[in-house]
Amino acid sequence: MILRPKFKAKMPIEAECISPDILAEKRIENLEVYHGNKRRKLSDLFEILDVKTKDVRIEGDVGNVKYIGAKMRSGKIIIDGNAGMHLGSEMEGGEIFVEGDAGDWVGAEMRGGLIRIKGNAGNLVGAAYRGSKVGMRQGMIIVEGDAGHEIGERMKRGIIAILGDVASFAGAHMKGGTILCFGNMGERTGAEMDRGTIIAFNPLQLLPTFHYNATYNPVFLRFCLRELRKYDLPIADEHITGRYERYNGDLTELGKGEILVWKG
Amino acid sequence: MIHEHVVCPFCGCLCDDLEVTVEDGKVVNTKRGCIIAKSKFMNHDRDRAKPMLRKDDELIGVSIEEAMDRAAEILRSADHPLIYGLSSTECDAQRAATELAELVGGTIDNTASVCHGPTLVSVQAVGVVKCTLGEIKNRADLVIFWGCNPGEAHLRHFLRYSVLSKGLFTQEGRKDRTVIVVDVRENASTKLADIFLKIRPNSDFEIISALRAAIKGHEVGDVAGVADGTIKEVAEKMKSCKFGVLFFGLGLTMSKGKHMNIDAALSLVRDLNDYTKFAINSMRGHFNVAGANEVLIWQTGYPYSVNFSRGYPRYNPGEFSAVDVLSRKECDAALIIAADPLSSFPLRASEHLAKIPTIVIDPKNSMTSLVAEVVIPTAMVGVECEGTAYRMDCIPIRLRKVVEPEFPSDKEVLEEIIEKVKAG
Amino acid sequence: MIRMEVVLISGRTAKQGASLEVGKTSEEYFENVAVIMMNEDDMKEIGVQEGEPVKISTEFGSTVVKCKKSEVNRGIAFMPYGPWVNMVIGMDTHGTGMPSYKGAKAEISATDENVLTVGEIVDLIRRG
Amino acid sequence: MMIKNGTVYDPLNGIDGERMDIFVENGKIVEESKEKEVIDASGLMVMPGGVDIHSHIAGSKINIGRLLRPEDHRKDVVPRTEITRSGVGYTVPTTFVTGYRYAELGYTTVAEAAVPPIGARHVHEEFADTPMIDKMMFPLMGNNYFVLKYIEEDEFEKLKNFVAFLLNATKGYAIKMVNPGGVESWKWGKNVESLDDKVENYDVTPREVITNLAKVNEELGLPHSVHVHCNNLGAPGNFETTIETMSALRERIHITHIQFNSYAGEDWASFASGAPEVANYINKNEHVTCDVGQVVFGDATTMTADGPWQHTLYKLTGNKWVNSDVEMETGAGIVPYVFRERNLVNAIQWAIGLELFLLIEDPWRVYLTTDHPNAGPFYHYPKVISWLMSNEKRGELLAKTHKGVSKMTTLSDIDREYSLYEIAIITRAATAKALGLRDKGHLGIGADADIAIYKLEDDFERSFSRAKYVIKDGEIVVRDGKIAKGHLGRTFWVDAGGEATDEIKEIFSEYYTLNFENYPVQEEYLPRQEVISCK
Amino acid sequence: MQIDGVEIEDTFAEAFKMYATRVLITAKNEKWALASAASMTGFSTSVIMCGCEAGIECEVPPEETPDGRPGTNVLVFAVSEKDLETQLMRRIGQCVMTSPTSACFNNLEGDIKITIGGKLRFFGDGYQISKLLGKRRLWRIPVMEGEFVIEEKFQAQKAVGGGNFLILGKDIDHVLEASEKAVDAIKKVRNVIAPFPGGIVRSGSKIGSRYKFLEASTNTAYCPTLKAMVESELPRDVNSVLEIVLDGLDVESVNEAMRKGIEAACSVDGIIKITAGNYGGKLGKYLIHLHELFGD
Repeated sequence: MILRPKFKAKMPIEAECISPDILAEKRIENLEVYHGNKRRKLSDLFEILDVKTKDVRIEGDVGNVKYIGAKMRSGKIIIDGNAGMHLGSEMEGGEIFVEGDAGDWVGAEMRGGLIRIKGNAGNLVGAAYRGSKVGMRQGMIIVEGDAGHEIGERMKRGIIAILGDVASFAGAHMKGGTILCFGNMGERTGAEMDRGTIIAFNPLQLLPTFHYNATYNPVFLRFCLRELRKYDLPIADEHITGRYERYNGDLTELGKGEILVWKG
Repeated sequence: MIHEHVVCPFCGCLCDDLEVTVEDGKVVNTKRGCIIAKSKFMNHDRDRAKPMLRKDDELIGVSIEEAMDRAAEILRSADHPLIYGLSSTECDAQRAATELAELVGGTIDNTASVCHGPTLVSVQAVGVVKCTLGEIKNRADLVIFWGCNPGEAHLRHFLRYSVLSKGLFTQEGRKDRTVIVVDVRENASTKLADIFLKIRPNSDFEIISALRAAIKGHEVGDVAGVADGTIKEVAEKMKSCKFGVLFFGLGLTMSKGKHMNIDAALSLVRDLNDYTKFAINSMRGHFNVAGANEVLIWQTGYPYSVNFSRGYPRYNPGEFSAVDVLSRKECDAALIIAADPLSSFPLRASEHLAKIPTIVIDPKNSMTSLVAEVVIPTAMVGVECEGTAYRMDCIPIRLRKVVEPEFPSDKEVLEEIIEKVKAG
Repeated sequence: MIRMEVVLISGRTAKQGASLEVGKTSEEYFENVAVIMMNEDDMKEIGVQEGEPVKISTEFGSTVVKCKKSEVNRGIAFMPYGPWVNMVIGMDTHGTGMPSYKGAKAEISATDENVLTVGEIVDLIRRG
Repeated sequence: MMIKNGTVYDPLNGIDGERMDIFVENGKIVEESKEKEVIDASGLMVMPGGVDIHSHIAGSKINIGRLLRPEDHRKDVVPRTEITRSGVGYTVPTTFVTGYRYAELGYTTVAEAAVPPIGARHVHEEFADTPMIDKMMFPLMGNNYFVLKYIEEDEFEKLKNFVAFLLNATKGYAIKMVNPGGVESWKWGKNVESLDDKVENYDVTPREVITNLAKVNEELGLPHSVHVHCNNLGAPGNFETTIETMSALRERIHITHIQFNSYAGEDWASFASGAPEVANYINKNEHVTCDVGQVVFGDATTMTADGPWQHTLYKLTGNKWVNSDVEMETGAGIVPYVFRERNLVNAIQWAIGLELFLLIEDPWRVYLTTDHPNAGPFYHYPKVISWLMSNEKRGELLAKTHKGVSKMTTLSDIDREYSLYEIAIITRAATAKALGLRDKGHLGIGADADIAIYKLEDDFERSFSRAKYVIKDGEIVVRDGKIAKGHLGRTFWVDAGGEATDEIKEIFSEYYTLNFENYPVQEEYLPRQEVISCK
Repeated sequence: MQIDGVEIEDTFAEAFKMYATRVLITAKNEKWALASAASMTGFSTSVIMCGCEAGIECEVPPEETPDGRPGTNVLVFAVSEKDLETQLMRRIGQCVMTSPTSACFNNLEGDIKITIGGKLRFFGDGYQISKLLGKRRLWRIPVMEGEFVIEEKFQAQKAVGGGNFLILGKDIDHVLEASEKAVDAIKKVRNVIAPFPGGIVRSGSKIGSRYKFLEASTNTAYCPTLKAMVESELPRDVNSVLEIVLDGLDVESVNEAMRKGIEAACSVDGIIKITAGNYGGKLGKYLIHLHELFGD
């Protein structure tokens, strides 16, 4: 299915109905979206073409469209332009590909599936919504550009890989899972983490409440990185065979989280 | 005529012992209040707003009825209106504003967004161990001020509540207490401190984290320019006091880390309760910003940044917060009440207010009213009309009225607009 | 001209609080809010005297206010909350709703430019 | 209005399922009405409106609970309609939703059971935004400075005067005690562990607080008894404290959410039911009434003035924790909690509640509550009703719970089933009676026309979940389980005299941070009030 | 029938249902992968006394292992899921976790899941770390050398144990040579191990004994030194017999290994006959007819 945006205004649009499961099951023309406080039909805002293909392609910029692919369970969404907030939030399965940038809360409280952003992502990628105990629970998020603050906040399982830089507080309150950053990591990485793994391929500023343990070649990481190569990430042989400094923290909390810093 | 036990409607201290002398309907003197209180009462009639509408790019005087009609029309036809402000008005007006936001399917936000919003977000994450100000007056033997400056911002706080006050178990007042001030600069509050911990700007999170680790017995060394020994000393004082309190302000909420700074501070105090009794209280700025949060919470479940575009309340700071809604140019109309975003928001965020029809409801002229489409003057809350306000520790107090208003109250104006929106 | 990097802090002052109750367009407000407090040595370094205008620039914009001596450490400058400091504050809240009012990196230098009045700032806003 | 041909359950008037007509005029039940409006209640059950004797619905503590739980609110959103305001539900509903949901269940009167006096104004503010139901609130007194001081100084008359003053100043309805003495000790991080421990810094024991306030209660002639949340709540083995508390006095006493105080065992590993012992005492002693605080599995938000217990619960769960101490008066704690069927302790707690309902023989002295939102939200009452009315329903759930329940409780041995008449007792008639609300909880002439009409279906839970009609003050406010009309109920409070003595004023100016003159709740906060005078 | 002039008796090997898993041990280099595997498969010739039957299936090149290091596949067979679990716990715990640089992965897709890493993790004394990658959960257990990585669950399947054939020849030298050749051939077959020392067993057994306390005793019918004392199955010119016992993940693999093994054995001079051990077909689930192996 192809969706072509017809709207111009910056007014937020909410369209969690843009999800392959829903589009396959329901009558498309009647699907509801919100444009500001006005209830509209999907067809009011999008030209809908090629209805029979199950994959959904959005041709155009939907940077103000929120909740695309939220709670989706299967299928594929491809967005040619930018995507708005809450992309793939709470998604359980399937795949989302974005050619441009994505807003905040990409894959928030995600439970499975794959999100891949070619451009940059906003803040709180894979995070928990305010007040929630647990963020991302499973699945994978890949951001080829940069990502904002608090990515992977309270994540429990799953993988977030950022090819560019990330801002501050990556992995804050993390409870498990793995964050990899191929660019530079911002300040206060891993703040208040209980458990989980943050892998930095470049040197970073660590909080005083992280303590150095050892330098070694972690076997699990070899496994992990070899698996991730399947996703076309820039993993060099040296990343697999190289040595990493292991820091544990955050000592303010449980302190069983780890930051592994690649040393070559 | 002398009005006693008057409540000051300026800051979150809500001092309720003012004496205000009114002669011929004018305030001629105040007693016991701070200089800001005095200024507020004495100048209440200066620079007052008049009902105005923008026509041909000029604000021109109209009747208040006309202004309210236009306001209702703007809100009714908007697809995504923003209602913002509310911290300098009373709770009934805040209730009406919430109802209005619900009615027009808009976003409602209060000034907590740019003061203690991060605190509220952190409370939602870790909880909070707090107490009313009287507990501090009666019990606290260790008082810490972190990133707040009551000496300039809450002028009678030391006297009435936190430092000089004498109470049940603090009969000696100041002598019974150790005072620690943590700040990036010397200021009016640091002079009062037994220990002034001067820290580098933006290092709060690291230092709080270090204290937390030290309290749990971990070694952290020197942190952000603060010596290991100092951290251990402060940590030890915290653990060994009988009743400690940490007051914090915008020095934590606005500097790098924002809600995570608070998260760390709340956690620090929570952890201290494994060893002694310790509380943490936020220094709220505007006199009823706490009430704005309380009202919105009981009506919607959320303290600020609430959106009604789907007919039910949703919450998300960063998404439905006023600065973000304006920065992203997502609203097509705005109602500003009891706040002045033009003087408090980043300039670039304010610009959108000048582009869309903006309604300002305020007793005084403000910067925002200068770019408004509609200006509706109201009675000054706590001076010209009564109402409830919540002190910084969330104790509700009834504001008093000392002079007669020329214009209706915020509540009355909002209720009138609600009726007009419904009728339309 | 010497430009100096500082960490810019904004905050409430009693005078700012008292004068805003007089009115945002009042002389008191202008006098008390369109100011920056600096360390004396820093003022010397950029070559300004008490009361002279300085220009403050950040990645988000620039503003001109009068400079005042203060006890702050070198490398730190303080401005009261208000429209002048808002001209140099970024609007990105990083998903929190709260802009970074405190702790921004700024450059300060002497200037011959005038301090804008509230009215001029409003015009600036209205022009976008 | 005439409610025609309904099957009426009105225990206070001894009516058990009789088919009859009820007439309503001017908000009251009358002998006969000339009004033309007729509700055909054929085949429907007609009961007085429900009266909840213990719930947490308004005020500072519940509002912090709301603040604390945005993650909950998201799961249960309530859009606005032409008649109703929007809000959120789940464990800590907003004020409007609280009113609507109570009304939809057929409840028309609810008591907010724990209010810090200095926060009374806040409660009344929220009451004004809690539609549909009549309300009342119980100010907390068990740790109040004046109470401790006057007991310590043996100044009974001053104590009595102060209590009366406080009811008046707060517009309160009854004397509430929560962990008497323990909350004051908690202000130094401590607690009391028995009735005879000394309160930190006071020469007073919890026993003295309870007995003195009970005596005050009777001497003032307050409509309700003292309303007591016992010491040692939540702790294994606490049933002994509970029995000791009840036997400490002969005056009327209401033990609230007694389930949380009926635990046997030495520690969590040996946790077991103490319900039979507690029920046995109550069966033999008429001066005691109780409500259960029945556990309903699922999400809850625990909130109580019992600060030390909430700290324990935080340490047990690791969940987020709020503590809020209130000057001179009390404290509060909040911790989110999940009751899980498979958790042995939780399952035993669930069973203990039901044991108490089933082992206490006199339904007039055991009332339905979940201590909302502590043991579960109030709108699960129909679930509890279904467990009480059907042994089979209980059995179904028992089978899903942890296997240890049968060993540690007697639940599986009990086959008693409640009748509709008994349900009407424990949900309205007896609670109204215990609260001393003469015009509530029955359908006799002169009673308030608060009426709930249900359609009895096979499934008791469904029958009581959505009332077919609810009549409040003589008007139909719920139709087919949905709000049909907005309504602002009354606030009941008790005028027991009492005056602010110079001593009280002086202490205020010394130790409170609020001026005495700004302390009492002003008339403006009670847009619809009903004052009950004592003596 | 005959192969290379050796008579293949028209009989069948009787094999049993077993449970098996494949464990991949990786290490810094082949040497340590093998050392760990050798240790893990030690003393595992027969379920009767050893609890399981285990052997090295093959070496695995680094490109094919999950962590990119050299590896060794080990197959472990036991008569019940429970026994398999017990043996894996003991052997991985004592022989893999203890071995320098080793890691231990499941390398079988089966419908039975046995928690091993999920239990061994407690050795980490609270410092163990779990990692979920896709559907695989690994445990990282801190050890003195670094970290021991082990998969949470190992998968197992029903398998075949006790495939066998007997090589009858004129003397021990020839029989041993034939047996070694057979074992070499069998090693090339996947999914199969020969659990006895060097893959060969000399002490075949029969059910029962004259001693009441023994359930099995030496296979007298095939002992050349008793040819005249018992009802012997051995022709006159046979002076030595060795047996190859096979366990395989499936019967096809066992058949393949039997075939390859017998062919290799028959290529040696001095081999007189190939036969197989059975209990009259009453006990085992699988009957592997020797002639059928060769297309008859």
